[in-house]
Amino acid sequence: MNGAADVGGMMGFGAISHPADEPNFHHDWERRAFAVTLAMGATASWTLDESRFARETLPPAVYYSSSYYQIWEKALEKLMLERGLLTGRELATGIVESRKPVARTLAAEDVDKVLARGAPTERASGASARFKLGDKVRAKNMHPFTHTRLPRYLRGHVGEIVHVHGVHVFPDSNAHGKGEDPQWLYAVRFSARELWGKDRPAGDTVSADCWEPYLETV
Amino acid sequence: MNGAADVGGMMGFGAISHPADEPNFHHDWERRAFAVTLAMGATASWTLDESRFARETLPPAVYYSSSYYQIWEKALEKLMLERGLLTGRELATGIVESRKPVARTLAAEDVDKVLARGAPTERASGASARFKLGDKVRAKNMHPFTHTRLPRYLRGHVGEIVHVHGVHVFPDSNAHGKGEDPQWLYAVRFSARELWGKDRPAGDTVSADCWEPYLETV
Amino acid sequence: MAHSAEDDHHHHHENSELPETDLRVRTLESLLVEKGYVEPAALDRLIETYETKIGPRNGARVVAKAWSDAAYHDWLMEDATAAIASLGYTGRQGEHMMAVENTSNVHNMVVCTLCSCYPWSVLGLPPTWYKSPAYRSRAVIDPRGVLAEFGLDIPETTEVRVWDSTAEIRYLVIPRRPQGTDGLNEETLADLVTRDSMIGTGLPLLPGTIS
Amino acid sequence: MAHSAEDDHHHHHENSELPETDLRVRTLESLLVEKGYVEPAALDRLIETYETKIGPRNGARVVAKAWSDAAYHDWLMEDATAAIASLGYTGRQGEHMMAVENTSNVHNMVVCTLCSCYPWSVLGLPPTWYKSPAYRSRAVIDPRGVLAEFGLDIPETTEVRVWDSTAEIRYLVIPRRPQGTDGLNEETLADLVTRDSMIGTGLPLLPGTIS
Repeated sequence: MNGAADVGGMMGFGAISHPADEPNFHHDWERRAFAVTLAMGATASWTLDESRFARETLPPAVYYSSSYYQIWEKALEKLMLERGLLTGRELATGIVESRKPVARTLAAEDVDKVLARGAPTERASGASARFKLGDKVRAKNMHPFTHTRLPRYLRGHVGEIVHVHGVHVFPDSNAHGKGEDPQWLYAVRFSARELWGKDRPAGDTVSADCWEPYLETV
Repeated sequence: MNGAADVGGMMGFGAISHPADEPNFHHDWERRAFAVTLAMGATASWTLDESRFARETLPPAVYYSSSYYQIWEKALEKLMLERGLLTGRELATGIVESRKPVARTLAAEDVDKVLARGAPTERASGASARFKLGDKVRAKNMHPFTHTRLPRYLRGHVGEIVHVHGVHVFPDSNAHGKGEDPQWLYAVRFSARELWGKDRPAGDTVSADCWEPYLETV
Repeated sequence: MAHSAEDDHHHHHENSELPETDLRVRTLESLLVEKGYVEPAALDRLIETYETKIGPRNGARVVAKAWSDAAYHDWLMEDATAAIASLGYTGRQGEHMMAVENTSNVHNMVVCTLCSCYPWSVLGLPPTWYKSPAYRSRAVIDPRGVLAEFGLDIPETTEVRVWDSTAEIRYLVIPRRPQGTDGLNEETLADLVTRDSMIGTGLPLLPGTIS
Repeated sequence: MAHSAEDDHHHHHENSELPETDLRVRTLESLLVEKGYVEPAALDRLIETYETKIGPRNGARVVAKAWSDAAYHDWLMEDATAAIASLGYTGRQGEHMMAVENTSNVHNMVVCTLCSCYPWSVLGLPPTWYKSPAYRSRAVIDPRGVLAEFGLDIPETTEVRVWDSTAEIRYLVIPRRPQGTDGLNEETLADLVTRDSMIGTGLPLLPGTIS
């Protein structure tokens, strides 16, 4: 979707505030929001891509006026409300009224193991790759209302395959309960002039990782 | 600029609330903000295009969480602060400390005449038009950090000239104190499929008014 | 997609600022009056004009005349600025007009994606929804979805033509004359022409549906 | 462009919500604990891990080894996931790694325009600025402007290569080894490798600038 999260090339956000020694968390609630989000992720109640869609569908007024952990927290509420794991009244009162089960919970003694394992998205490849290193490809001009990881600023533009990453879970499918549908994934390099016009520096480039269904031959 | 105001094709704003019988103004401050903005516009302290730039440079968090007259009011403050017609302290205290003159003020008895006259932007044409009815043109892929009236969603796309509007003040120049620099203006029609991809209805189109410097031959 | 939680949040945001905005606007106005930049009677006159004088009745008369008078219709389609000015509707936010006409095959719809450009001289001030990011963002990418929300189901065989008012040209949609209106005079026809039908998000009323 | 007034406004917005957010998060956590969805000790362990164990020192050791050991360097450039895992850095948000190397002609810089993808396993949690719309929006359209704000003046003859982390591949920038570091051991070299130098928004420290 062309949501608030898709900010590449947008203007008006001002200077970048980058203090030298910043703690990981600025408030205790950030620690808790972070940990609760990870722990709920471990219950397998939604996929990574579903959680990204929950964040990017926050209305722009909310998204841009929220700090990042506020975005996480709001999306977490939304995911749980959607799945009936939480009710609005429970959130309002703090009193538990339902206990719909989750598939699993993360135990303290499993944290290290679970983090070390992570969640690899590479899958065994079935079909052979349509593109190879050095191929020129065009990012499709597509505007789905559903989740996609092809940013708006790349659409319609021609780049070159600079790396073949293997076959990975396809977010456009996995974000909507339609399965992993793994697809070939490529790093595609675009010249800054192709993306932003002729007054950009000649040699500069932007690369992005694009699944095969995002690309077409030129 | 690719600012918050340039929302064509963006998603996530939700349903359109359209009550049947809505007053022109919902609060008395909206009436006042409206009138003050028009009256200050009549002092000729800035151009229409400068006022649009003041609005579109509001940070996205502010722009999207403000109602339309709040946007007008915030931009009006900004325009006046930038020009030294108002100071932050005056706004905070409500006490006048400076009286930098303005070119003219709008008298009550002139309101009808001034509104009836409006502010036409058509100018005598010098150069002949580069494009004619039926020409295929491409909207340039340009991303200036300054004011432009070529929306992002049109850039890079091919359309057809469907009307020649004459020569009009060029906002990209006039928004930045660089004069009116009048340019030929055209209505350009783009097919929905060209703009948004192949799953759009075949016959649907979007037309926009584009100044000649926005366009290139295909 | 459920919007209620976020909408609440948004409204909370906006409304929490309102008392602050009210105070700010009153402060600003009094400063500008005291500085001599604005004249209070001029402010009142501006508000009065758009609250009582300039509104969609102007546009409705243009449309009714175009429905009734073939020569006027042709002039309007050829030079809308002059044809509309001939009825006395001129000036601010209507300096340069273009009329776009609905037919059995074409439905027109107007938006300003970049701000809120709107033909004040014939329609008055724009409604809140016209200025909302929701309308502005969706009108160009999903006009049929927007029209459906407004209750208009446009047949697949009808082309939807969206006009994005990116310059100082202002667009007036000339809706199709409803059936069963033969012989009605211009004033009666004008009663059928709604504001939304001249933006393209509505249709004219049918005779008999108004008192 | 002056941003102060709007920045104030923005901060006002954000901060006015903080007490509300604090309460909301505490309510949410207690509900989830009581429902048995999350275990308090697991939450503490997650926080402890990223506050004390996993941070940019991991990545610094990777870079220092690549600077010191040509075979490791080549392995890292060929298969970063395996080469980094050999040092014990694996797992969440580092499942699939790619190393991109700065040279005299190329400067690399990493961003995630769509969210905040970042190589946790080697750099820990991303700094606030990395997740900010300001950085995410500007890094791809004006990387040199961003780099200038971070104090890096990149010569015109150097190509700036921005990597937008749109998938689950995580990018680690291998900065150029500073001059005057011959003979330094890996631990001392790692002290020179800053977090920002591995994102591409900084350069390694020079020997002698650290105690």
